[in-house]
Amino acid sequence: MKTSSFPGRYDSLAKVSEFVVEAARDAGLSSEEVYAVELAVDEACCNIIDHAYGGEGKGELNCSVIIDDGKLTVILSDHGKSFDPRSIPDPKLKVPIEKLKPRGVGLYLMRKLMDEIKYETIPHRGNVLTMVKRKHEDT
Amino acid sequence: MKTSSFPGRYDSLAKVSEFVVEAARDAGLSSEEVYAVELAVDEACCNIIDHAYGGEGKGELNCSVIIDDGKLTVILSDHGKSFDPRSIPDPKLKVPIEKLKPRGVGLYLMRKLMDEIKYETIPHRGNVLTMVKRKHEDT
Amino acid sequence: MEISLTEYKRCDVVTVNGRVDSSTAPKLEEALNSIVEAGRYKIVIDMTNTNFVSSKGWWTLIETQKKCKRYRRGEVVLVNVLPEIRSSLDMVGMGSYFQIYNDLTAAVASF
Amino acid sequence: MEISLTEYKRCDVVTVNGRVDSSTAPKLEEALNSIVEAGRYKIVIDMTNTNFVSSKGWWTLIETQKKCKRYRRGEVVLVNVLPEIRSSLDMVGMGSYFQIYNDLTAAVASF
Ligand SMILES: Nc1ncnc2c1ncn2[C@@H]1O[C@H](COP(=O)(O)OP(=O)(O)O)[C@@H](O)[C@H]1O
Ligand SMILES: Nc1ncnc2c1ncn2[C@@H]1O[C@H](COP(=O)(O)OP(=O)(O)O)[C@@H](O)[C@H]1O
Repeated sequence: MKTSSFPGRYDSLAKVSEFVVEAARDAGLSSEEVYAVELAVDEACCNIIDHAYGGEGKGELNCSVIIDDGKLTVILSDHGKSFDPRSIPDPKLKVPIEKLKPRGVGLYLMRKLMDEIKYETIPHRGNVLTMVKRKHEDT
Repeated sequence: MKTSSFPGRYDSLAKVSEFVVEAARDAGLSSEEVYAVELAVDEACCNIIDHAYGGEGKGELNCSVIIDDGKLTVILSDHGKSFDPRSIPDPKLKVPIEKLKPRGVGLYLMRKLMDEIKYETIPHRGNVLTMVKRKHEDT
Repeated sequence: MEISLTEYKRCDVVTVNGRVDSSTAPKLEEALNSIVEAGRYKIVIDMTNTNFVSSKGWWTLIETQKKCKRYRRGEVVLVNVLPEIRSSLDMVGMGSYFQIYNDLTAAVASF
Repeated sequence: MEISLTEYKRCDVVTVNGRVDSSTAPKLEEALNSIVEAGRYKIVIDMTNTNFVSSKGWWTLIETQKKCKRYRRGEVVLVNVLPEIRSSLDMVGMGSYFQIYNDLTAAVASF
């Protein structure tokens, strides 16, 4: 397990990306899978900054990665506001462009991009998001 | 001196080019100079086919190349109709495009592209065009 | 992320190199707004060297697409979108909002 | 010489690879005539991979230029002309008959 902490600001996103992309490559994921992890983590970090902390510069983004055979686990934690992911409905897709509201695809993307995703609020540790990406059989 | 003969047809032009370009490169000419030789020879061969022979398939294009220090000499000969190059006026340049007649730049180009150019009609040898391209000092 | 702009007779080309995320999307938004505010609504986004686009980036492009398509006065088209980026776009049904070309010349020539 | 044609909304691109001489110019002439006869007078000649053009080749382009510019209905423009080729064109004063672009996209975008 490797862990790194980043200031909860948008300009940390590229650094978080580097950190998880390196781990995803080390885990032997294909380039599509690496991109999936990179995007899911970016969306998750934005949500932490925007919703858990309510803006930039309010708290840390803690990121851990665990590689074990054929899978990568990414754990993101924050000390901001908690929420219940089950209360968030899937976005409406295929809406005519004029009617689109610019929000609400991050969580959906994370679910589609990763194989497992779990959100917990743990006393003293804060909100802990655990996401798993498995290496595809034939890669 | 290397000599080669080609059928007096347009589809010989690429082969004549190959032959003289190789010699021009061997003579150490720069790429601009090589192109100048290639173009002058192409124009000269077209004139032989078009004007000396009056069309394709009427006679041979004989081409010799001589490399000596710092210069390439190309000799083209034919057994067709002779002419007097001095009787041919330079083309009018900078004519408005609507007034341009599509002819009459071949000889002019040959003179501009090469350093020396000589046309003789020699009994038993036919018309002999000798063109020289010198290597520029600083190449 | 680096952006460069080229104004042609009938369209503007925006070349986007690098990452489009929440940190850099505002700069892209600004560039796109400057074009739209100049009354130009035909925009080619050259993504040949774009290696990452988060949903924030897509929203930026979608907001511009809305403005451009209004009154049928123009359109935003994309060029050379990486397969990974494209599949994430399709995942959220946004692929249908953009024409995608494989060739910059063809994209410019479409206007 | 190989020729390929691409018809865009506002212009046609003719890609000419190899040698244009008295042997191959007729094929180029035919291609250009087919475009003009289709009533299309905005033509981009992509010469990126053209390595030789004799005066016969230039006359072919000039005849097409005349037809295209008539009634101001169009124009032939060139892209990426080798320096050697260009200097021979200038030598006979023909350089002034053609706009030359360094970039195919810019040439297409000029129409
Ligand atoms: N980490 C988080 N902390 C608190 N609330 C969150 C978090 N992530 C998502 N949410 C809530 O879920 C909603 C949907 O999130 P998401 O799908 O990423 O879209 P968006 O962020 O564009 O609203 C958010 O608007 C927010 O209310
Ligand atoms: N090799 C040749 N044999 C006979 N006549 C020639 C020859 N080369 C040139 N000429 C004459 O000189 C004229 C000018 O030649 P040139 O400048 O090459 O233009 P073009 O071949 O287009 O007429 C020709 O029309 C022809 O009358």
